[in-house]
Amino acid sequence: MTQINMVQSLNRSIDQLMAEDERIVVLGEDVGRDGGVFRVTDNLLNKYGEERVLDTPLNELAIIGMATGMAMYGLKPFAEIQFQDYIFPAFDQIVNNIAKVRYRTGGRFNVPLIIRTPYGGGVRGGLYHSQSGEAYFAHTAGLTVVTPSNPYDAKGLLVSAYRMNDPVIFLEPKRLYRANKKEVPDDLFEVEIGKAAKLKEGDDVSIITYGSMVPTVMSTVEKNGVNADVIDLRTLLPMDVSAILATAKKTGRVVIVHEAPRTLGVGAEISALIAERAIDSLLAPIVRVTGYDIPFPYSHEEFYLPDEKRIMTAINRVLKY
Amino acid sequence: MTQINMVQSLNRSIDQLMAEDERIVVLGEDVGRDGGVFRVTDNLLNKYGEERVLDTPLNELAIIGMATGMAMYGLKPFAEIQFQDYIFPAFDQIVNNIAKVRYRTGGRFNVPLIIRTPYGGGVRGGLYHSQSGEAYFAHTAGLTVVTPSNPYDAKGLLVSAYRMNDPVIFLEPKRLYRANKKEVPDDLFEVEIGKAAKLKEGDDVSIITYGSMVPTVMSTVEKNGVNADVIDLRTLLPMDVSAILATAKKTGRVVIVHEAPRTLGVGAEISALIAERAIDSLLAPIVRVTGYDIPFPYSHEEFYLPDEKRIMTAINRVLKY
Amino acid sequence: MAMVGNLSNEQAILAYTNAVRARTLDMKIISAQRQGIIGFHVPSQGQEMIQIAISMLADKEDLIFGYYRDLAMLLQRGVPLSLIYDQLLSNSNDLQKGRQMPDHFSFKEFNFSTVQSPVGSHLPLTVGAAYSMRYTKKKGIVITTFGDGATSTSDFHAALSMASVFNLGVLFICENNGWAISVPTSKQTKTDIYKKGAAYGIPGKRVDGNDLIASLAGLQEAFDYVRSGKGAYLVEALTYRIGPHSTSDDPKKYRVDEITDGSENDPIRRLENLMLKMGVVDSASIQSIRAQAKEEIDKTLEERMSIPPTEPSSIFDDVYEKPSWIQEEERREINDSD
Amino acid sequence: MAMVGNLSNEQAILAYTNAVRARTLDMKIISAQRQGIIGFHVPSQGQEMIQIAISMLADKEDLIFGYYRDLAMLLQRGVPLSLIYDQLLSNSNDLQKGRQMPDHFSFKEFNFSTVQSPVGSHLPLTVGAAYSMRYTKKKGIVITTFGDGATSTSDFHAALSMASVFNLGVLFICENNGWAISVPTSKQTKTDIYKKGAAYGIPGKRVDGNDLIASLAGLQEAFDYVRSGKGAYLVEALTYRIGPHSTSDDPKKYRVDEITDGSENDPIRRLENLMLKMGVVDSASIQSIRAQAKEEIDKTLEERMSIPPTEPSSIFDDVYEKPSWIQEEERREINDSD
Ligand SMILES: Cc1ncc(C[n+]2csc(CCOP(=O)(O)OP(=O)(O)O)c2C)c(N)n1
Ligand SMILES: Cc1ncc(C[n+]2csc(CCOP(=O)(O)OP(=O)(O)O)c2C)c(N)n1
Ligand SMILES: [Mg+2]
Ligand SMILES: [Mg+2]
Repeated sequence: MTQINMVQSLNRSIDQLMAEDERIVVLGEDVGRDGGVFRVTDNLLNKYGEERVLDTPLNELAIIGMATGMAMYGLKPFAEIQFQDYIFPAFDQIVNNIAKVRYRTGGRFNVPLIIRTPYGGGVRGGLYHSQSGEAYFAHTAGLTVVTPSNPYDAKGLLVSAYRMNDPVIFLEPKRLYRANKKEVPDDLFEVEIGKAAKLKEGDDVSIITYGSMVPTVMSTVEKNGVNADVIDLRTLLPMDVSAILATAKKTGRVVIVHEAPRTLGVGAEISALIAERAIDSLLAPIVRVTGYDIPFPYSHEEFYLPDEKRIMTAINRVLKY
Repeated sequence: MTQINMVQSLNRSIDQLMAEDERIVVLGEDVGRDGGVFRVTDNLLNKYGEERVLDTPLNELAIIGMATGMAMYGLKPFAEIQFQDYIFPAFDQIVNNIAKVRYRTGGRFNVPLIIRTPYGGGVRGGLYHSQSGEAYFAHTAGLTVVTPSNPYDAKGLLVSAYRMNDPVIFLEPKRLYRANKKEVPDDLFEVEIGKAAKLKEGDDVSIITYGSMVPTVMSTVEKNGVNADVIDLRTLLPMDVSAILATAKKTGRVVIVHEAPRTLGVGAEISALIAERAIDSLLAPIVRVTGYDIPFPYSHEEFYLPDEKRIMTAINRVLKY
Repeated sequence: MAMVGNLSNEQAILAYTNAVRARTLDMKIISAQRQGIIGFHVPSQGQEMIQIAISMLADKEDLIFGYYRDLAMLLQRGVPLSLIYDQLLSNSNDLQKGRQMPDHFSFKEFNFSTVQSPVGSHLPLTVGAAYSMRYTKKKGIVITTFGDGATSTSDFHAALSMASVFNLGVLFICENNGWAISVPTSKQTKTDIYKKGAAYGIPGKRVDGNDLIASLAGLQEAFDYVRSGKGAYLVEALTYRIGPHSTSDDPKKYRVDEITDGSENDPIRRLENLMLKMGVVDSASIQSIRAQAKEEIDKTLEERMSIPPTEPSSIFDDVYEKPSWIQEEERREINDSD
Repeated sequence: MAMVGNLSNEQAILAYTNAVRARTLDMKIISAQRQGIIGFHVPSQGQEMIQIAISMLADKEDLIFGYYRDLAMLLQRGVPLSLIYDQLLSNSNDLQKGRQMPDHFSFKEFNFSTVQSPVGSHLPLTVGAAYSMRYTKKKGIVITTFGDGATSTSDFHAALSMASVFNLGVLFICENNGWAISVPTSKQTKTDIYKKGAAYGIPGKRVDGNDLIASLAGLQEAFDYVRSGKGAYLVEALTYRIGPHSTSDDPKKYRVDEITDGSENDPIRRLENLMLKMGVVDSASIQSIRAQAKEEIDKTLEERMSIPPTEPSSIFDDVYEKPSWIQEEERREINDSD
């Protein structure tokens, strides 16, 4: 058990799984010699060789399409898309093949594939290195979408994703890659997919969040002494509806925080689930604190990203309601 | 003024606009000689020639990317994607270029482009000829997303889309292409983008819907004598929030109906807007009647599509609440 | 005795028989479609010879990623007519549980992968499958078919690019039938399709896909190349789509037919004439092959039509290995409404 | 008097001067990046000669779709250094209002379109622009640059396919600098890049992009071809990325540098040596060109640094021509919190 950051945790987890399971191959742009532009696949090429760690040509459709074929025929590919902003050339493969192969073949084929990709802002990356596109995937039945908020969950979710026989979109909040360290057991362990984490118990307000916003939410409630129930969703499809409804019913006041744009962001579904199933418990409007409905700007990203002030304003609004 | 169906209405509108404005070019697969597989571009090749009506190779990325370049440099392309299910190969161009060119160039370039595409089920088309992907677009700032529910709105929305200087995703509910006829003025007229239509005034319940589900909703409330406020959104991005809130506040009971899958479908945003801004008016849960969270099945599509029975069940649920 | 080259009389007769079966089946499906028994169809008429040649040369362990127009290939590969009908009828015996439109087959046991509608989107999968076969040291190569239109897709580019860079044994076979719905090949591309491999260092070859003998000879070279481990190969088989693009299409809008069913240049007729000339068959045996095909095809449809459809609530299966709470809840909605 | 071929001494000196300016600017940006003055940079070092050659041959009305590494091209085209800095600093004078990362330029007045990050995604736009120019009978051709990595993208395939089928005047120029971040060209493709046009019937040619004279000569043929209306052309310019991929990259992880700044095979040094040999310049004028470049580049940065940033609330502009209620409401949130 050591204190490691998320990059280290992911790197070690992949390493450990590869050592155990020969079916695992890693592929993507710069994942080999370079060890990935964020170093998540560092040293794997040296250890496992070119047959298992593939530096690919620059074509995301090709990476994902090839990985799909591998997965259908006995391998367990871990495909990396260098930035989530660059996954869209492969969107047809994701929506029309990966998400539908099991279904369309009546379960005779399946696609046990993990697509890892860093997402979100906070690195001054502008329009094309900062997007949070989770809603595009979470709207797509057939996919499973997860995002860890810390080095521990990163390992546990990756191990769970690895054990699934269906495709998993594994979204890594790049801003948190090296933001903090945590104790992560050396052994393989699972964090259950579909299950949210309760990060803090409280009675006055529920804050539902995930991924990159988790540390910001936690520091906001801690600094301001908010008596909040804080939920880290961890899985975005399927969402943990029980955890969402339980906290909404408990406090009656819900604030949702995410970095993606508001309109049809994941928060819309959280809100709709509550409005559909726990309406009588609500004591205040369900408020969303999110990225804005604009392309991610290069200048002023600190205004774009939800911060403690915006979160606190929303909390106060529902508390005073 | 004549009674025409939606295909005729669209075909005549494009014809009229092309006659007026030389900048308009039509491009897509089979839009020329064949007149489009649904005949929306019938006869335009004969009338306007190969320079203005382009049968393209089979590559949606190429169609949309080329149309984007045309639009940035003085033309007004009307691109057709044969089925909305096949738009995903162009998704990167749509999300990363079309939606962001104006923004990233500080307004010095813009993309006055219309992407027309038939969507939705009810034609026994299975997984790949039935999808309702509107949420993928409506989550993307920079795009405008519209869908007509009748021949009149089809013309008015197309004319408005034509007059915009920004890209419009024009979703045509293929099930309604020839489902009914309506009087459509011969002259050009606009249906305002961003403005919903009130199809029926009522006090007991609000039904918010759009596109392919509008006739089903109307027949349901008419047959069952429901005293409903019925809203046809017409524009999905930006949604008419005033109309949504006004009806929610008026009746306190809201049912949302669409054909796309529930999770993060457009209904989630409608529900979230109400839960955020009109919570105190609500007398019942906000209920969504939608397609299921599964790929669109070939067999049993009649179970997949929301029908009068499912809509009535939801209406009764909120009325009795 | 060999009819031509290595082709024995028996092989020729079998090929001819399967071509006739495919043509007869195709006609039958079209009429069943008109009667509302089958929902839709993409006719394979005219493309039988190249498809049969592929199946003749492919080994059992070779993995085929076909496309939606490969009916004759499936019959020659030995897929039972009954299973084909089950898919077309999407009855409860359909291996895919009625999930896909007609002609979107998947026959795992025959190493025939899975057909989808988005044109070309199977192509990148073929290189992954080839990678997997090499990695796991499985015998066999990967063979894939697609139309002329598909060569314009991004998937085609992606697949050839990866096959080349990773030196994968994929045999790409374009069934160039002259049309992508209403778009003639001349508007699809300005170059010969078999030359498109040049962009990736992949050799190519054109064959007369309407002639069984020429198809076999041309394909043999390509199979040998790929089997030898040298990498991918691109074959362009010139053929012709005799019918409409699909049962929803009206080709009169955009073309004059160049080959029609039973005409002198119909590929089946060509083989028939050759076999008659070579004395491999006489007109009595031709008659009997045709009659047998017709009987089998009529009878089997009759038989399969009695198989009931799938249960409506089965539409919630196979989205995931284990349905999530969402599918379970939605399934209950259907069940409750019964 | 001409230095070589048609190249006058003045032209050679101007080209050299701009190459030196570009190199000096590049160094300056890197050090400004280290000091936190500029956020990020993609160095253009090593690729100056081919870029300058392109600008020398391009007319004003020719439309250029460059990519993120084309600094020298812009200087040679006459874009003021101040405007370049404004973009790099994303200050309130930036034509793009600070919306993009450094090096993602757009200079409409110089017919330089708009650079985006997704590799290759500008390529399909070039064919649309060319279509528009032909349709509206505008003078000029379209020229586009991109890296070796970009030739693997689907956008490259789409663009060449459309350019060929619609016979559009696009000059595709690949600046093959040997690397796509850490991936060498040998792993990107198994064929020569200039041969990739073969798949579309587009002619291709390779030039030594590190040599101004060779670049000009090779490009001239390509420009002539496209200008004559014959269609598209693909040039592969062999060059070398002297620096890291970007200021976030560490090339030691994956390569040994083959060309370094100022070494004998540095393209600028090569031109310098040639000019010295031909007596076009002497070492004093070289010194003065370098000194002037340094002064201009230092001074201009100093000057532009005093320009204030954009207003935060401007991030809501230009999503649409007219903001929707959503952007207006969100803008109020920022304004209220001030
Ligand atoms: C990505 C995609 N775009 C459009 C379509 C609609 N479509 C179905 S078949 C077809 C033509 C295919 O032509 P080709 O590849 O030559 O095959 P063929 O049908 O001629 O055998 C088109 C455009 C589709 N299925 N997929
Ligand atoms: C679609 C896409 N995928 C991945 C990236 C990340 N990326 C940025 S530059 C680059 C390499 C580009 O190489 P090349 O085209 O040779 O141009 P060079 O940088 O060498 O000039 C990569 C992979 C991207 N920007 N866009
Ligand atoms: Mg074809
Ligand atoms: Mg490069």
